[in-house]
Amino acid sequence: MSCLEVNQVSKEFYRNNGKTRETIAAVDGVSFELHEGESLGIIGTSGSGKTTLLKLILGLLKPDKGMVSRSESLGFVGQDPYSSLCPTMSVEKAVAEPLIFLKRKKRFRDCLNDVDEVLSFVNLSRSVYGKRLPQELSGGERQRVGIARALIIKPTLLLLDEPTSMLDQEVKSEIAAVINKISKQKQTAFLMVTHDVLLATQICDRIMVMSKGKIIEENSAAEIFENPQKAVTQDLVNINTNIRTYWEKHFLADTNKPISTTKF
Amino acid sequence: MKKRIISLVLIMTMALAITGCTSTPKDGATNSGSSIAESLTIAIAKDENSLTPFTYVSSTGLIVNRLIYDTLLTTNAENEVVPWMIEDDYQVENDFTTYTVTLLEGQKFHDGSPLTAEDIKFSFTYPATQKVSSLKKIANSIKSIDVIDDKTAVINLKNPDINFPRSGLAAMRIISKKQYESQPDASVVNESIGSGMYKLAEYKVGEYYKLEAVSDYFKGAPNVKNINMPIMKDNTAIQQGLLSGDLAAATSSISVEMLETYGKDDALAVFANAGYSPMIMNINNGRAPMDNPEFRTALTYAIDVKGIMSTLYREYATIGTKAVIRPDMDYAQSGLDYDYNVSKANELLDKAGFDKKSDNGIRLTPDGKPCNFTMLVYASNNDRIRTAELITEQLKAVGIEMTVKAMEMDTVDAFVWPDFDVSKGRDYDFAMWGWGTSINPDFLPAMFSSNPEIGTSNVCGYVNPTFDKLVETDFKAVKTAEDLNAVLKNMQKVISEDPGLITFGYADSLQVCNTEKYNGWVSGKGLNVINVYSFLGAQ
Amino acid sequence: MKKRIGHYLIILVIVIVANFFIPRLLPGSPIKTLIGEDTGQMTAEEKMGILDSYHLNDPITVQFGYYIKDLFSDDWGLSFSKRQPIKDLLKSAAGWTLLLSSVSMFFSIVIGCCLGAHSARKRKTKSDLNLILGTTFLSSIPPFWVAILLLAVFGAQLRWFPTYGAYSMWSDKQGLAYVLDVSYHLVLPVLALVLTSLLPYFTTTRYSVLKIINEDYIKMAKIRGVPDHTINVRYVMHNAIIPVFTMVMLDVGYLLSGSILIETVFSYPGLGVLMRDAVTARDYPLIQYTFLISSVLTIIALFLADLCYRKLDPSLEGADEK
Amino acid sequence: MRSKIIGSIGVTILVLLVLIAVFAESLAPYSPYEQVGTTFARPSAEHWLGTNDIGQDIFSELIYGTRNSLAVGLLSATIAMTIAVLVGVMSGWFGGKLDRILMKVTTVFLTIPFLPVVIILAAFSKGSVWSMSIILGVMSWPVVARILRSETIKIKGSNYIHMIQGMGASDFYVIRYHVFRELLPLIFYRGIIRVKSGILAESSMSFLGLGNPAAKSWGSIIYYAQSSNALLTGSWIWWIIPPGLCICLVSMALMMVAYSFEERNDARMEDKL
Repeated sequence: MSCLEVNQVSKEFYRNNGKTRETIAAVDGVSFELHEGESLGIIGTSGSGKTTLLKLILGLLKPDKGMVSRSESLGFVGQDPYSSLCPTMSVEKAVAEPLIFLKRKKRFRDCLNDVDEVLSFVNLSRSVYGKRLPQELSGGERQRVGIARALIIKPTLLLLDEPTSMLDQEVKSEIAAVINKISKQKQTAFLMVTHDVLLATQICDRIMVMSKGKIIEENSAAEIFENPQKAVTQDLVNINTNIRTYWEKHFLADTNKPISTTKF
Repeated sequence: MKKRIISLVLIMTMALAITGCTSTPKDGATNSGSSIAESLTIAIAKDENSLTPFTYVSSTGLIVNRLIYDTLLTTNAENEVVPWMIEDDYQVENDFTTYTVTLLEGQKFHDGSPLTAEDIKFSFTYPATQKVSSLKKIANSIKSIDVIDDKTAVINLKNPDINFPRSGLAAMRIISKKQYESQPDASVVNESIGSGMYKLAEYKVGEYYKLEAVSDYFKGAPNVKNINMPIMKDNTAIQQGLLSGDLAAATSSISVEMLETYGKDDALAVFANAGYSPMIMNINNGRAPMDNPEFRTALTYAIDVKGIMSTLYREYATIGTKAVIRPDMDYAQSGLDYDYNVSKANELLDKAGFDKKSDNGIRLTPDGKPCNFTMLVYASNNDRIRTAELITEQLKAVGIEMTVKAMEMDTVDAFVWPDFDVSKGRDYDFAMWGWGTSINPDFLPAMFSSNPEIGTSNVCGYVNPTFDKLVETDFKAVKTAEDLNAVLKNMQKVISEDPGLITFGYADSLQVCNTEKYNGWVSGKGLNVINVYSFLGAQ
Repeated sequence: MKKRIGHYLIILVIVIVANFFIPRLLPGSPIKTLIGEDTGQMTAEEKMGILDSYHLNDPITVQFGYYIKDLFSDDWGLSFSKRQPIKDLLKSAAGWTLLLSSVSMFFSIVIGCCLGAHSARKRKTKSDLNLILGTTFLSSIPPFWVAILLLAVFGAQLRWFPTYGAYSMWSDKQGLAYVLDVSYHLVLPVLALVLTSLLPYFTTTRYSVLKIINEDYIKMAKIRGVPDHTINVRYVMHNAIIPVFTMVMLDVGYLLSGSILIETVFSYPGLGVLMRDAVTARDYPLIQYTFLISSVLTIIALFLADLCYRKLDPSLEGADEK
Repeated sequence: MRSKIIGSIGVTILVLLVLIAVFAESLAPYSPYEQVGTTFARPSAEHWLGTNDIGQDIFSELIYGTRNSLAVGLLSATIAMTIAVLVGVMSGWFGGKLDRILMKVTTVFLTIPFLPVVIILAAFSKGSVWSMSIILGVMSWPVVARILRSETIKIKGSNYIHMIQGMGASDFYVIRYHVFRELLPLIFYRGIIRVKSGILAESSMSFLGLGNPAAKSWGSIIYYAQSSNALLTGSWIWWIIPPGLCICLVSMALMMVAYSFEERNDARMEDKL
């Protein structure tokens, strides 16, 4: 069963360039489908239109052409852990919030069991972190709270927008481990938008490469990494080769390495 | 018939009985200061435009205008009409239709040109062509003016007017023919050229006036050389200025509670000038139940006129009577004082069919409506609002409910006197009101005649056939001063039996002057301290 | 940009039309002003004749035509009540009011913002609470009473400052002496205005500074060792000023009419008093143009604010997305 | 702890004033409308604050005045803030056509001159305290609406709002639980300023000859004291200071509540830092 269908979606923006007004096609006729349990990575340089595509999928933007149909139950993790949480809301409330606004639970205190569950899934304990405010957390902790929030509704589709791009290497690996864990344990479809080819190839079955609003290449993760067809893809892969060695040494060897709670 | 005017003037002046003028609450310090002054600063409470007879706005402007423009006659401290620009023996002929005047020597305008009988003729006819001002009315009453020579003119009226010396000769400011004759619209002329003892040297809109003495004035040079008049709209600021000595005087008056404060300062003297502006409670006679004379009569007993006046003004007021006009005028009917008597009021109301009461103690009209009314009052006039408050309390005692509604001035006017035309009706129950002056003998007909041509001030919608008949027959037939007095007294009797409104009385105007800076101040009945006598040199 | 200009042009048109109708909706008519004291004794025909000569009996559409014609001609006509060219009246009155208002606004903003920022930084200390309650106290006193008190104490009693006017009348001061004289006359009115209008600037600054010093980038800057002074000025004040800036721009509208009370007390020859007199006299043309001036000024201020906003705070751009 | 004390002082003052307003009849020694003494009497055992220019008991006026003053202040502020929040938040949140229309209305209101509009509205109203409050409320919302709009736009643009919107939070939910909550301190401060301005505006209107000084309120007491030259006669001590203090008391009490509210709202985070 498909939980996300993107059909010939386009979105244009205007940009004032001095006196002339030019039109930029941020997303240009993109189509793809995502089935339950599948994981898909979209990679591309910045400005390739991947964030716009994500916004279109989330419904934050209306497409000029085409349509998006997606499953109702959708979790979302943003790229910036510093701004993705309401600054005046405690961790446990922030995590429980989706249950409330999706009207699955009426009151906060009915959500506590679910909150416990997802927090421990991301290796945080409610007794320690529950009452804290986002300011009191490290970047990695915040991102884990963000993931917990996305997971609490038991989504059939999880969208990840560059989940590690703003974190430093060590924390990055912690988050990657959590994501890996989700992909292994849950029956959730994945859509991860990133410019980090390495991360994408590690987590996703399938990868699409985006450039100037179009999908220019689509293949299995291994194929993309080993045998990139387009120049853009090649560049993206090359940028990441240096990191590859490091990655293999520290992370791929042991995916179950305990996640440290070092403060940022 | 030829008659010396002086005696008539004395009869006509409505102010003989009491020598109440300059009843200075504080004497003694008046002679300490100097009798001449180089310059005085006197606050003017309003911006009165360029102060020509066609541009000033209110009575405040008139005060200063009178220093700049002369009139043939004028009123003195006793509020008597006396000659000013003309010789004493001016003549009245033909049943008050012909007035002959002769100018005194040495008069000229501020631009240096001599003042002649031609200017008199022009002054009395030109306003008829103008849009603005009370002067139009005077000019309209004139049939013709014959210039006999340079100094002498004969004024012929369309109708006999026994009051013309006061309402016409003492009111018409003499303007320069040269200045105005080619001007179709006098209101755009901003240069004031009069023949008065002061000339307007400078005027800055919204800021100040500067008056300069005319050194060769025909009655002698004024004692004060320069008068600087800042425009000050805030009363407290004026009072502060007087206390601190910044100001020597002001066109505006003070209220009674300040007497003590000013009394402490030896340099300051307070003058109390009898006032001629009545405070009135208008009753809409056309609206039920106020159309019932018994109801209105009951109101005259239910309201404590004397108490309210002494609360507001202490002894510095003349209490009103059912006769409406000032009791010290020689044609005032005596014995018509208000009688505050709540039980009498209740009795009258019960008898008139207002005997049932609603649950909360408010009387019901004979047709069963509760007696609750609205009283309109200017939001800017404290005395009247306070009076309305006190009336409300007093009426409560007789089971009548009153709601005071204070509104901006013109808004109230629009309800009480739409378009200033009584024939256009009125939309109010009660309203606190006042009139500029009560001094003309046609004051009563104007207020109470139901004929809109005559009763131009009948804002109460008063209708009384007896009164109307008096106006149409007896009043029109008046030939002598004695006749006039008799008719006016009859009128007062009629309106006291069928009251159309309630007259609270006439507040004095209390004015503060700095006697250290200048001690020549002269005050009088209906006379602001800023007047020609205050600045005129010894004669 | 074009859209913005269009937006303000539409508002300008609405305001021009509204300014014609508002005075005519006022109860009463200018007839008392036009005729003078003895309105009641004029016959109906005489009154009609006078109203005719000012086009006041014409159909409202025709009157509107005259208004528009006058508006776009160089001559705004004569005031009904002051008998002076409206242009001259407005020129001098608006000048004084602009001076008074802008000087007092400047001090209100500077003092209000500084106190607000100080209060926010000293959060939870005694001086914070004292400042809050102090400014609240000051602004709770009726403005006319503050003015009168200042006038009585520093004007009449101590005689340190003049009690009326905008400059020494009847004196011919020139150059520096004149400037000093005008400033001398400004002290009390400005003080009265500043004292009573501190609170909004104070609370707004305090609120936004509080919000900002809790933002991460400020903390980051602290950790990075950026000196306190730089943080305060470069980061905090720079960002906290945006809401204050909005307020200032919105207040410009009141700049011309907001000081009526103070102008009245200090006999300051400004626009506020002129406006009030015009309304009282039902002086239609003067009402129209005084309000037009203040409305147009507000519109200009808002437009400028809009422009500056985009520079100050690019995040607002989102509001305009097509 | 300290903030709690300050907050409770504020609440106590407000409750006390409301009680005084409600039970004015039984608290006041005299009817404030009745002439109960000589005019301009100094304070005495019978008249704690003396009498006014027509012999009414000032202390009783003060107690009855609480009613109208609180009513004008609270009502006008409530009206103004309700309109401002509705317009500001809707305009800022929904943007587009709605925003353009609402902002035009706001700007027009902002530029329309206050004075004549008040006169026009007053002429068509009953001149009561209620109509005064409505007029003041209706005339004073635009500034606040514009401020709230720009704050709303800022909040709308923040990332976490996007995140929960993406996860399916409805507009109503986000406005109710996030936008509104973040705006609350600002609304609170603005509201306090409006309450105070409402009470003061009433007295200033009288000063300009537009209000209804016949209604007993703190503002009208000050107005009459002022017009009876209380400053020069020395009676300002018992005639102007008490109502003045009452006005200050209301705004200061509200400020105290706001202060402790703000403190408690994020006290925890302060403790941790």
